[in-house]
Amino acid sequence: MKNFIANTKVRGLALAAIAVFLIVAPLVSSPFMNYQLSLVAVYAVAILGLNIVMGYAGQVSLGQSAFLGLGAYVAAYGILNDWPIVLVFVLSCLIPALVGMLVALFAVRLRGIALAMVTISLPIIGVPLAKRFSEFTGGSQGTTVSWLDAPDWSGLASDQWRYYIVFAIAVVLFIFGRNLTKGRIGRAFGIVRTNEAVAMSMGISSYRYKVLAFTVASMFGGAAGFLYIGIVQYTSPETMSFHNSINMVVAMVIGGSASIIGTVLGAAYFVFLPAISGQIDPTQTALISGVVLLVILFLLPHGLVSLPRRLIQLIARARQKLNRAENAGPEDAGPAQNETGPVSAHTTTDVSESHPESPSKNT
Amino acid sequence: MVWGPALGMKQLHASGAPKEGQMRLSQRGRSRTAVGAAELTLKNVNLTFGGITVLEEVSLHVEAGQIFGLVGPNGAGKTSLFNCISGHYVPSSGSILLGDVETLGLAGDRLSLMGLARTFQHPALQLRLTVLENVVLGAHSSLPGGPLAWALRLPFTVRAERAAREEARALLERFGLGSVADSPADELSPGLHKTIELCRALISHPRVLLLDEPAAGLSHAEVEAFIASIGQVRADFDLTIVIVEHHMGLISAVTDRVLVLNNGRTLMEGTASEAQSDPRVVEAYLGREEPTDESA
Amino acid sequence: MAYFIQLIVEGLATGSIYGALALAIVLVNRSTGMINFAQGAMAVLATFVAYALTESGTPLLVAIVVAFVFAFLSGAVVERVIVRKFEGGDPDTAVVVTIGLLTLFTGIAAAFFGYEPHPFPSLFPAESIDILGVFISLRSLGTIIVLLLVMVLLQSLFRVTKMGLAMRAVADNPQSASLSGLPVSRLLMIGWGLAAGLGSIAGVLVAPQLFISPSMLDFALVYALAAAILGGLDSPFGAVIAAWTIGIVENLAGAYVSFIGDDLKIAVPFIMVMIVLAVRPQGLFGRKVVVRV
Amino acid sequence: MSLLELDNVGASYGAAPVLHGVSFSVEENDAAGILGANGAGKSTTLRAISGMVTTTGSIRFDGRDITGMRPDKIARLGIAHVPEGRGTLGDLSVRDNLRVGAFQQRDRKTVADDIEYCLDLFPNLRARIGSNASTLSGGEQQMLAIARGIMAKPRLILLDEASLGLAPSTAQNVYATIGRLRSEAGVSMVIVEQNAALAFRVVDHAIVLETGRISLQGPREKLMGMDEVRRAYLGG
Repeated sequence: MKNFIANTKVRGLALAAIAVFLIVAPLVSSPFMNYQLSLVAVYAVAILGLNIVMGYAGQVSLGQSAFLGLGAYVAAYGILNDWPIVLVFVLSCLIPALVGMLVALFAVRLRGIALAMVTISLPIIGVPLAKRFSEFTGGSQGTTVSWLDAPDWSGLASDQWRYYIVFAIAVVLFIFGRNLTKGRIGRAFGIVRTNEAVAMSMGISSYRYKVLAFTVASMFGGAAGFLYIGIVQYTSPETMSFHNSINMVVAMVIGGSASIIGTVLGAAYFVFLPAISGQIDPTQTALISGVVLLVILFLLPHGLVSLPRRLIQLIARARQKLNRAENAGPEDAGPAQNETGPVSAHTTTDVSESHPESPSKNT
Repeated sequence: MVWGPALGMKQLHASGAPKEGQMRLSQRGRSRTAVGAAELTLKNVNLTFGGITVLEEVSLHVEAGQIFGLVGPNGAGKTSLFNCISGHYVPSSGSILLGDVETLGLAGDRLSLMGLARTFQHPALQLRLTVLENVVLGAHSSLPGGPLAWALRLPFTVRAERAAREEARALLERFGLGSVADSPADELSPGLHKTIELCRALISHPRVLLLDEPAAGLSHAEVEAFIASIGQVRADFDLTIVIVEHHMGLISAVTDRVLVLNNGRTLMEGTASEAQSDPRVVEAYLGREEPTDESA
Repeated sequence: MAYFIQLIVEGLATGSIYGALALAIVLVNRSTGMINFAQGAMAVLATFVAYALTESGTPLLVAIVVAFVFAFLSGAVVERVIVRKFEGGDPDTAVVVTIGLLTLFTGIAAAFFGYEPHPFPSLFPAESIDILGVFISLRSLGTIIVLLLVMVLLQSLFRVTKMGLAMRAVADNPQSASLSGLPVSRLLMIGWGLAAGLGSIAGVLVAPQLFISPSMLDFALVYALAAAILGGLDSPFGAVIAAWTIGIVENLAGAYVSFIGDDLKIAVPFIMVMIVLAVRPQGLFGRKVVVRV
Repeated sequence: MSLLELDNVGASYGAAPVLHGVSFSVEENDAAGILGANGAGKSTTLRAISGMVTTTGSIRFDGRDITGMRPDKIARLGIAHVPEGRGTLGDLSVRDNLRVGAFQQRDRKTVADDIEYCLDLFPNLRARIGSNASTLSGGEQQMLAIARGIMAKPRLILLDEASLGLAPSTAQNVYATIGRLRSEAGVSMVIVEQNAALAFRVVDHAIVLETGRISLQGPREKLMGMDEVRRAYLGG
């Protein structure tokens, strides 16, 4: 109990510190940095969606970039046609959600690999489709919108203004996402991932919850697309590309699947890795990314977010080993070898209390 | 031990039924037509898998509040029948009545709302979650609100969640697991996993509880503990119980009636002692006393 | 009519390339129960080895043999060093691991050869032959024959030989297989090696048409996956039939359905998979698995 | 020299130790039982012998130190482990399961004869010879797992909970066959069994494990006569 209180306190402090940092950061850093940080928020939303369907509900999705791209196209089209901005936002969430749901209604009947295959096709088909419908999408050239400039009263530069808008929306979406992964719905996702037979006996329809997870994921993808137009002000078929999808999955796993903080770490990785490796040699980004992912999978299977826990675990294990090495000698050479021996009273009682780990264990 | 190791009879009575004033989730959440033990009736159930007949014209009737055993040699179809009742298999024809509601043809995930709960032969817990979280999962059907309500954390979902957690904690206390409620499930022994699963089933306030081989993998002492407490569990939670089990000692100790299956067909229905003295059952199920060498 | 038959034969030829890759996917799935999303990227790297050799004057056939050996070894090493740790674990993690490999192998190829495409010599002469008024390119014919050979070899490996039996046993349950004395670790390495070798065959067959670049086989991978799934994942025969079907249908749809054209051809296998799986989730040739509770 | 010798063997899963200083030996053509409650370390002892857990101490088979050897190498030395539960290869036919068991045999004729022998031992399998193992009932799968072990012509069979999940009559049949196998083929055995009454039909001597340590060991008659054993394992 004490631990728990201490934990919430630490958490609260950490959250406050992060909030202060996020509010102050754009005021003191360069426009480029603000752009990059805003992109982290954009991709965090997209990866959160991916995490809901893949990390929490356990359904492989390799098509998230298609929904991001679709959301971006809807947003760009709406803005260019001067639709009310709230309507544009709602549509850039709902249209991808609808498409996602339609695909899911088919696809979630498939398991594992077939599902991966169907979802991987989405960006691969999305790109030529986007090129085809050039009156909406601007074809291969893409569409550019310029909007979301800072109003005069704010006294902010446009990069700062966009940063705040995007972050505010992202934070709200994150709160919704987090709520959804806890409680009734989150538990249902969890059991659908681990055991569908049990889910059924709990009154949970695996089919419906998988469709739900996909729909929510696509919706988050679409919302991220809207935010993307807010920051980048341009989109093209490339946004949808298969590699973008793959890289989002990679980033999600590196950050930590089924984890909210992991999602943010993953997004930061997604945005900053090309920026950093691009300064050395852009052709090496893929190589570095592959190596990082494999190293993470080997050393930290639950992603960067598990690094502190893993370190504590390793230290504890090392300590235990030390202790055992000190005590081992006498214990192991011990009494074990009674030849046809008389059974001591101790042995018989042990038979009836067979479980070494009795529930009276204190925590 | 399965049903709470340190639990003497005295404690059982003391912490028995849900306390006065403690909210029963099902009454707050989605409404259900009736609560309390229900009858279970199967009429002429047939089940085929890819052309192979697994069950043929099986009928049975379980009175409300009975403990009913499904027994038979391996491959006789007990588990298949059990899975038909729980909705995991869909019979090709027949009728399965829970109370007076036909459940055949309903989607499997609707049966929980109808008052049916089950355990699994190999406890299927989420090992990285806490014991409490595992139990609360069982309250899914009785919790109100859809994805939107929960995403927005509407106040009624917060209240319902809190009530469900309290009830889960009380259940774990009832079975002597209160002190480990917040430990990850994988820190507990396999025997205790069966108890956690039972709590997960009970929190949905079932009218009929299905137990799939509750004694499999337990030591003798644990089986004894199970036998000693099952009757009390039935009374406290107002249940009809159906058990599939190989352990003949357990079946004869706890059941009111049994159905003996052989090759997918009903061999006999009656009390356990009738079954054990029935020559057909002895031949099919127990085998000859001294098995002789088959080549001889 | 002649045009129609020509389309079919060309469809068969492209289908054969998807088929070779699909066979590799089936082989990996059989031996380790995994789906290797890096199958295409690994094949590309091996093809690059052949490319580098031909550039330095090595005869094409020798270069291809060396590429095959390189692919076999790299597949075996990848299995031993990286994949081994994730076998038998969470299948979703396994998917992510192979995605990591996909990124890694694409990265290696890009780091050495860059992203721009290079021309690659063909094993078959560029001429066509006239069979009853239908012009069929030797390249298409050669591709089809190579695939047929590979398929027959693979099917007999699994069905007839003891090693095939052992590989199936290991794919089914490695721990249990090891208790019967099967050298599990060696068999898994061989499985991955063979699959990578098959992939390299697909690579050298397709490179002359597409020009070689690190992402040359990305789309082919999707087709191959579609074929493997349609074929039922455990049936090499089924995978090849499905790959051919995809190749032919795609070619005909691209030519006769004006809306689809050349750019949306790729949607065809996707839609086929959707339709087939909606009706038969286990694929065209796969067996239905009864899940026991 | 004993066929199998365990000397001060310990084993652990991750951080949790499961076996402590277990020592016993099995002679040629000998059947030893391991009894004990759930979680006492019975299966782990077998897994230690067949190389499936990392162990401390020393395990010798036929005079050769096999501690830390890979499971498939140990199997090739002549130890067949029939694991608890599903030890069969579900996607393979019954015949292919048996062929996998005979992986070391080079002569096709011998393998065919051995398959015939197994089908005589377990007549139920004959009708299912072409079916996938996963379609077999629990009892048939158990028989197939044992038959696959026999196909390797082992000198030592490790049997883990051969009666688990079987109806009594099926379990009795399985044990009758095990007894027959021993008298006909002269195979040594280590048998882990929760149902001590069944185990005592076959074994010559047994050890009793409690929380990873040997609490008792001795010949069958002596153990059967002990009150503690009767109460705990023979049900009365």
